[in-house]
Amino acid sequence: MNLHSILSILVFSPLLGIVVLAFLPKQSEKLIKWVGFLATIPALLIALAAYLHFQWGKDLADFAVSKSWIQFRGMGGAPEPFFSVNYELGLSGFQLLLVVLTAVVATLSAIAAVKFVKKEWKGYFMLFLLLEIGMLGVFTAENLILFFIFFEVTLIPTFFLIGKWGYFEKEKAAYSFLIYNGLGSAVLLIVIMILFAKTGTTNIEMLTKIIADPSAPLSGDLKLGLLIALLVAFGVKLPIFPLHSWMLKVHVQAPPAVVMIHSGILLKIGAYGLIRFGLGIFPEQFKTLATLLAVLGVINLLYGAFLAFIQTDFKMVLAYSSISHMGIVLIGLAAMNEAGVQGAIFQVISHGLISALLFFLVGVLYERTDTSLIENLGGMAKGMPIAAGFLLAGAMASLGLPGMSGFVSEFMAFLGLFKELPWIAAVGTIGIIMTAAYLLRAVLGMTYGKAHREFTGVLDLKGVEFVPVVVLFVLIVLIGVYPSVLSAPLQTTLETIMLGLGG
Amino acid sequence: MMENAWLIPLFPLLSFLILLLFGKRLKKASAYVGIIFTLASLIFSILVLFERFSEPTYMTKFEWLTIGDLHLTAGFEVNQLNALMLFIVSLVSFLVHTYSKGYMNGDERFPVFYAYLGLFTFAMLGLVLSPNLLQTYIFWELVGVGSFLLIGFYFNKEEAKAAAKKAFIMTRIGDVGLFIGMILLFWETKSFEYSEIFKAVDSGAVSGTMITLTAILIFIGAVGKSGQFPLHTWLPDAMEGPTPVSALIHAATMVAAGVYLVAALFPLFLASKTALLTIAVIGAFTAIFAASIGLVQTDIKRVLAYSTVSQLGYMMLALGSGGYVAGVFHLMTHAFFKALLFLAAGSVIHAVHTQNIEEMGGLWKKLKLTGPLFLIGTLAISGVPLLSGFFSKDEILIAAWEGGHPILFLLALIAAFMTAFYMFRLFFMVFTGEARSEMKHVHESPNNMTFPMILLGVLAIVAGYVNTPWFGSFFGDWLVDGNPALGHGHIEGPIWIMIAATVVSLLGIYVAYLMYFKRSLSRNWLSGTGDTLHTILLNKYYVDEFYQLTVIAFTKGFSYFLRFIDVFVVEGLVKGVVGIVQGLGKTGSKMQTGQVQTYGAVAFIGLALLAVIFALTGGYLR
Amino acid sequence: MSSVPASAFLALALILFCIGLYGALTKRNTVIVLISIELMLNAVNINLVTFSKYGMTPSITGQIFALFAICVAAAEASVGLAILIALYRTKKTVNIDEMNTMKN
Amino acid sequence: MSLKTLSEFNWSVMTPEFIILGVIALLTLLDLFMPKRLDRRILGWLSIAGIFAAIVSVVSLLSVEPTSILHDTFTLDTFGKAFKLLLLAGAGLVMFLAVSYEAKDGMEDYRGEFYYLFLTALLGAMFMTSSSDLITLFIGLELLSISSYILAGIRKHNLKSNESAMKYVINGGISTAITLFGMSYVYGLSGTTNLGEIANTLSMVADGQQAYLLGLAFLMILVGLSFKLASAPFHMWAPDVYQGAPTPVTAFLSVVSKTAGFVIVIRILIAVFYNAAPSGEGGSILFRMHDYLAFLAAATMIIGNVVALKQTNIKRMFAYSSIAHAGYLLVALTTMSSNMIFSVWFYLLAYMLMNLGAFAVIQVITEKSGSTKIADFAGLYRRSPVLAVTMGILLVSLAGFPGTAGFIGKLNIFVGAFYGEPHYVLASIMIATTVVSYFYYFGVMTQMFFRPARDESKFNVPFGIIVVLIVAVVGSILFGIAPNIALDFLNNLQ
Repeated sequence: MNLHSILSILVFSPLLGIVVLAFLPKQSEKLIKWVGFLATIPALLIALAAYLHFQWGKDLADFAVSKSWIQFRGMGGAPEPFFSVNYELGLSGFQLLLVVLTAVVATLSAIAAVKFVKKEWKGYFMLFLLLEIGMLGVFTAENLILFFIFFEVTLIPTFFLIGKWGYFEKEKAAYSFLIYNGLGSAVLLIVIMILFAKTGTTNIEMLTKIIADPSAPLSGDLKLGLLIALLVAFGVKLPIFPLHSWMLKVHVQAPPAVVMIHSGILLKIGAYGLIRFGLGIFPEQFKTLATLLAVLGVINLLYGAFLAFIQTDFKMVLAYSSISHMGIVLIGLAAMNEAGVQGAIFQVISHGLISALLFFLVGVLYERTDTSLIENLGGMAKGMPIAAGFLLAGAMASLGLPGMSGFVSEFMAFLGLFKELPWIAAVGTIGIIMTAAYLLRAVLGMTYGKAHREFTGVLDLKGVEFVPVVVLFVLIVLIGVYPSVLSAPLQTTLETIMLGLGG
Repeated sequence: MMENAWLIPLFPLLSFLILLLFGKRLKKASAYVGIIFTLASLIFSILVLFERFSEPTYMTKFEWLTIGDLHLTAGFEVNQLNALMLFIVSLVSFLVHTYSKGYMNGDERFPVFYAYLGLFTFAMLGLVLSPNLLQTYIFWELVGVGSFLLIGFYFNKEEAKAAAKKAFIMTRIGDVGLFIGMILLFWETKSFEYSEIFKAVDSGAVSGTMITLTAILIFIGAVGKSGQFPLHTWLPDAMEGPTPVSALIHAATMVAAGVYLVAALFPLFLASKTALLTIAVIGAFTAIFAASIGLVQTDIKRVLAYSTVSQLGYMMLALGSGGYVAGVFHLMTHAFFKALLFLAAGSVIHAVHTQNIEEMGGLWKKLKLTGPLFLIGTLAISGVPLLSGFFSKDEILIAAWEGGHPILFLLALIAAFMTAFYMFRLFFMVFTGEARSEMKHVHESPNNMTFPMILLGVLAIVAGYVNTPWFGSFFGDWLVDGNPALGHGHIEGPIWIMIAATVVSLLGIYVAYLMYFKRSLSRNWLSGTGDTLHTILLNKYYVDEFYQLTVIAFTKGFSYFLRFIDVFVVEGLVKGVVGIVQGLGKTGSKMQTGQVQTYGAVAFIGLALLAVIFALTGGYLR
Repeated sequence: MSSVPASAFLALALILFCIGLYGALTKRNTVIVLISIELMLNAVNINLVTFSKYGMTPSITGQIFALFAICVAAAEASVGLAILIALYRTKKTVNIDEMNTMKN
Repeated sequence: MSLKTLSEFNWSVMTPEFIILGVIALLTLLDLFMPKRLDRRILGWLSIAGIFAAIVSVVSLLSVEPTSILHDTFTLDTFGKAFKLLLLAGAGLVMFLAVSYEAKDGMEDYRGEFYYLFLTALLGAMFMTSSSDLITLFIGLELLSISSYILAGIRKHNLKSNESAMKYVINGGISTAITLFGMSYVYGLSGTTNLGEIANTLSMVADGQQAYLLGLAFLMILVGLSFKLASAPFHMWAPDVYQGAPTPVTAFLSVVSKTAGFVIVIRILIAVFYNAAPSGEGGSILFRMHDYLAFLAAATMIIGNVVALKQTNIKRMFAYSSIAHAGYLLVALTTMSSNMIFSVWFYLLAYMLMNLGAFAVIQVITEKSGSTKIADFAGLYRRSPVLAVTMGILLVSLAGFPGTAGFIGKLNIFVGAFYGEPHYVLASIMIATTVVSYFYYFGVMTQMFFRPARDESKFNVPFGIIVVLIVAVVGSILFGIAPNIALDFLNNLQ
């Protein structure tokens, strides 16, 4: 079998589902749901196969594909520089992990959608599958233009998924999402185009080499400027304070299945971009920003944590908690050593799983009780012990309980930063306490205590709902107990980054 | 056997998993699952302990996590301290498992309770087997969760919810200290392994300030876990959990983990005089501070809880004074007699369905087994000669005296008096005096509850004889064997200390006797002589209120301040930008008047403007 | 003949152009506006013819250009008037400031 | 010029123009002699056939070396071929709209004229692509303009149509006069109207006064022609005229007429000013005027996008959107990078596809509802999912999202903007205003997909519209995913 076409198949496999769905009648709910769900399976299987491929000691470079795609030429036949963009996909260890994460969360989100989406399944699943293509593409793209294209491809379906299937203020949230991310991607596009025009390539590997070359046609100031622009672009996505307000709206208003994807994967694109492009392409300049990043990270961590502490809506708690947790990514990156960067990457994946789990549970709760207010849910452990148990477990994972994935990432990020900037890290550790405080306040407020309402007739988790919960939870624990499942593929990526940083 | 020690924590883990998955179906049989698995742990622990008597330390590890060039390992180690702790933990856990079968009978979440117990036991056993700080930290947090879950077992009680939350967060504050200390130490020594750390500290590779800093940070972790001042407030509240849990977690095992941690890292602490002194001072202060609160509490479990805090302070004092053996020794004896006291208290509560000692009385005759067992525990903790507590407390006092802390020694002595007093106050109020009318139908607890108590009772009496000035210090010698840095197995102290300790504890008992049995001293002499003092003690020195007014209020206030920023500054900025764009649009829209001549005029003005600029600048703008 | 300098013709053209522009932008009556536009176009014609005689490199092309411009201007004016008539039929007015049914 | 020289010209290079001219003549005669009761739509189909024939003839001329006839007034070069194809394709699609357009408000009697006026306008535009002389350029421009005036007012009994035509004429007249005034100075300074010769003469200008005058001429021509581009400062007529004119005419104005505008602007800027007075400070006139161009481009983008936010009328909104797109194209002109013509051509191609497709949908909706409010799009997804999705794709392309031709078009412009001397500010404005444009494009989406429909009636989509939609959607996506088809085509022309 030709491995080079595998990635293209992986990325575009949901397309098959879209095509099939297009020809299904609107009303055949069951069939649409099945097709929507099944269309996510090929990508999942391929992603897992690629992971095994790696675990069996084979080279991920086998998957790389590069085809000529667009040529920009000058008029007049003059020997003008020949700008070309190739269609290039590839996998590194880091990308592999994110692809697996995407495939897993997408499949689980499809299950969530099967359960929670109440109308217009056809449109939903078509957009959803388009979104999956975008996400898979983002993580496999090997050049910036392609990355950008897939990045933007995620925007449109998300806009519709939020705007049509969301809650009360869905349209506002959708617009907020679109404009913020539009601005972010606009800044990103400027960076990409400047790099493209200056170096003649957008291939990430080549760019890294060119930029590292001191004779590169870019001045130090320009590079720093580009990096700051990147920081802003991905800072919107991550989000970094004060660019976060759109994300709150999205988390509260979007349907749970979409928030699983959004919080689980889309936000991670920001982290991925920062690591792959910021740290990867501009290591020198990144160093000069380390302190700034560390401070931003700590601000994010504490800001999110303190605000989560006083929220009344559990979705808001989770939204601010996402901000807080993304602070850890920044903290890890700011450390710029192996521990820190690996911690950041771990946090990316770990938070992806944890937030997917928590938002799925929110979906379950909302479906049963029509509320996500902490106060209204008080004492629900009585009526839905299993859901409450998983909620608590998810919160524990989120607050960095050892034995679950959150701890490993948090630990490594702080381990890294304590080596470089111990004082900032020390301030950041307040976040560890606050995380416990706000999560327990919220989760105990919902599960424990006297029941404020009757939970009779409210059903606990059942049937297919167990699949996402159990799968995510098992993954969270697996990473927490045996982190090598993640760290092994990461070592080459890490080496490359460290090489760029000068050892 | 030692190479199989890793199985010991796995048994309870299995129990946890089985009960989690099948608990609903197993129902009552859950208890047997838990008991059998912990029994297996116990047997293995005993085998390991005995093997360790004759064989050297066993250690194994494997790579757990790779971070570039850093290779973090996990594994297990069986040294003297670990082996001892394995035994204590699995024993108490087994007994509590057995006891709970009776105590928790009839609870609808019976299997869940056993599952949680299994989780906790697993974590605790894992903690004591850990050969490195990171692994210790991991299990350290997991025991916290076990404790949290069990405190909040009666989840629909608001108090239980609050107590669970408080326990978790307060200990987490301490844990962060441990976390930072551990990481700092790692970057100093490039390892989490205890042995590597000691080696680095020994060789002087770590600066003195750094040792002090990390030692104190790690000690903060211990402060949180062991309920030392100022992070002690969660421990009394934790009594909201079922009583067997209090016996297991909040008396015998988890709260002792702080002491264990300091003991396990003792060479590090020994390298810093400041750190040792800090430990000693905090320990002594906590001992007397908690004891004084214990004087006036009326809830049977809370008295015991403050007593635990106080006794843990004792252990810290011992360690801080360099009395490694004394600290560990007291840890062991305390585990036995405090577990006994809690189980006995549980038995009492089981019988009378109240925890308020003012509503009890005259139970001696009705609880024929519990009464004497409780008395044994009380005598042991009070330091009455010939019982286990006497020997270990004596060791601590000697350690404090020899360690050169006369003031702390004095404090410890006063605390010993108070301990004797409040424990006998408790005993007299519960078991003597007149029986209340509503307590007619009081029965002794079933066998599966009394059996563990009897076993603990025996241990509470005899456990001290492993390390006495009279029959040899076998225990102490074994404990420090091969580690000269830890000090001697037994420190020979002046004989007057032993006498003083005996006198003090007897005095305490006598005063309590006068006040609560003979009633010849006013029961309320404290409130009589100093009303304010009584109120202060009753309100636990207002520490909770203080926290409420400072830390929590600040956190809330700061949160609201940030929300203000979030809503007005961050959102406001966005709204401002949107407003500007919209405003521009509106203006542009207004200019579109429909008057065709305006359109032409705009074009002309544009042209004129460009031409004027062109004329003024001569064409070239740059 | 040659006593009149080229600049005078150019100035005349410029003035005519400005008068035309002024008229086109201020007059209410659409017919006058159309005539003003004619004026502007004719100013250009004067320019072209001037240049064809006194330009840097005099040539006949300017005059040809002017001829074309005259034709185009005529066509434009006739179309303009035709449209105005149509408009007058529906609106009963030739005032340009009343043509504002479409605006934001 | 004798008959002999006439016959020596290689007339075949003018075949496309002759075909269109022939069709115009044929249609005029047919219209005159056809019985009144016969449906004039057949004339529309004939003109489509004519345009198709012209396209075929252009294609057959693709391999011809650049040829100049009629004393260098008519040149068939790569530029001409490329843009002629664009104009023909655009006009062809517009004809499909026109055929499907329902005549009313006094237009019934002039149905025939409706079709061949489009063709005359097209002929004017085609001439512009091939002119290399100021006079022919001017004639082509006016042929296009005057035909458009009539087209805008062809609904004789409709006040709005009349008014829009009137506004168009008056503003068009003023703009013509300004352009012509500028041209007259160029003629005066060079003494010739032939573009090649002008370039030659002007490149020798070294005198400051003359350069100054040339600068003024540049500004006048630019402002005058900005009328055709609908760019600042001569953009304000566009919303009113777009609103009042029949939808096919609006589509024509926004696409074909704009393309023609860019053709003439590029012709004049490059041929006349690129190398004019090169010895002055800051290089030739074009480079000295660079900042003015940038300023106008920025103003156009900002005005177009920002004012579009406030629109409630779909046609007005598209007018502002078309102003904004003119601004993007001006960015490409401003940067004058080596791939400028590529970018402009590709962008116009993409713009033609997406905008004509959008107008096709607008025509269907507005004819059904009888009004042009954006709110009429409410619930379109329920009423006709295909139409809604089609419109959605086109809007996404207009907004410049990847996967569509609109994105590649913008990408081209960006490459140019950063290549060589980078234009950070201009590019930033372009991209920021693009984000602003999401608001109003997605506003239409919101109506179509999120809002409930006022009535559930279905649409009867005419054949012509279907053709346009298919071409537009397929083209938008095809050139978005595989832009090299178009780029290579253009490249192989050279």
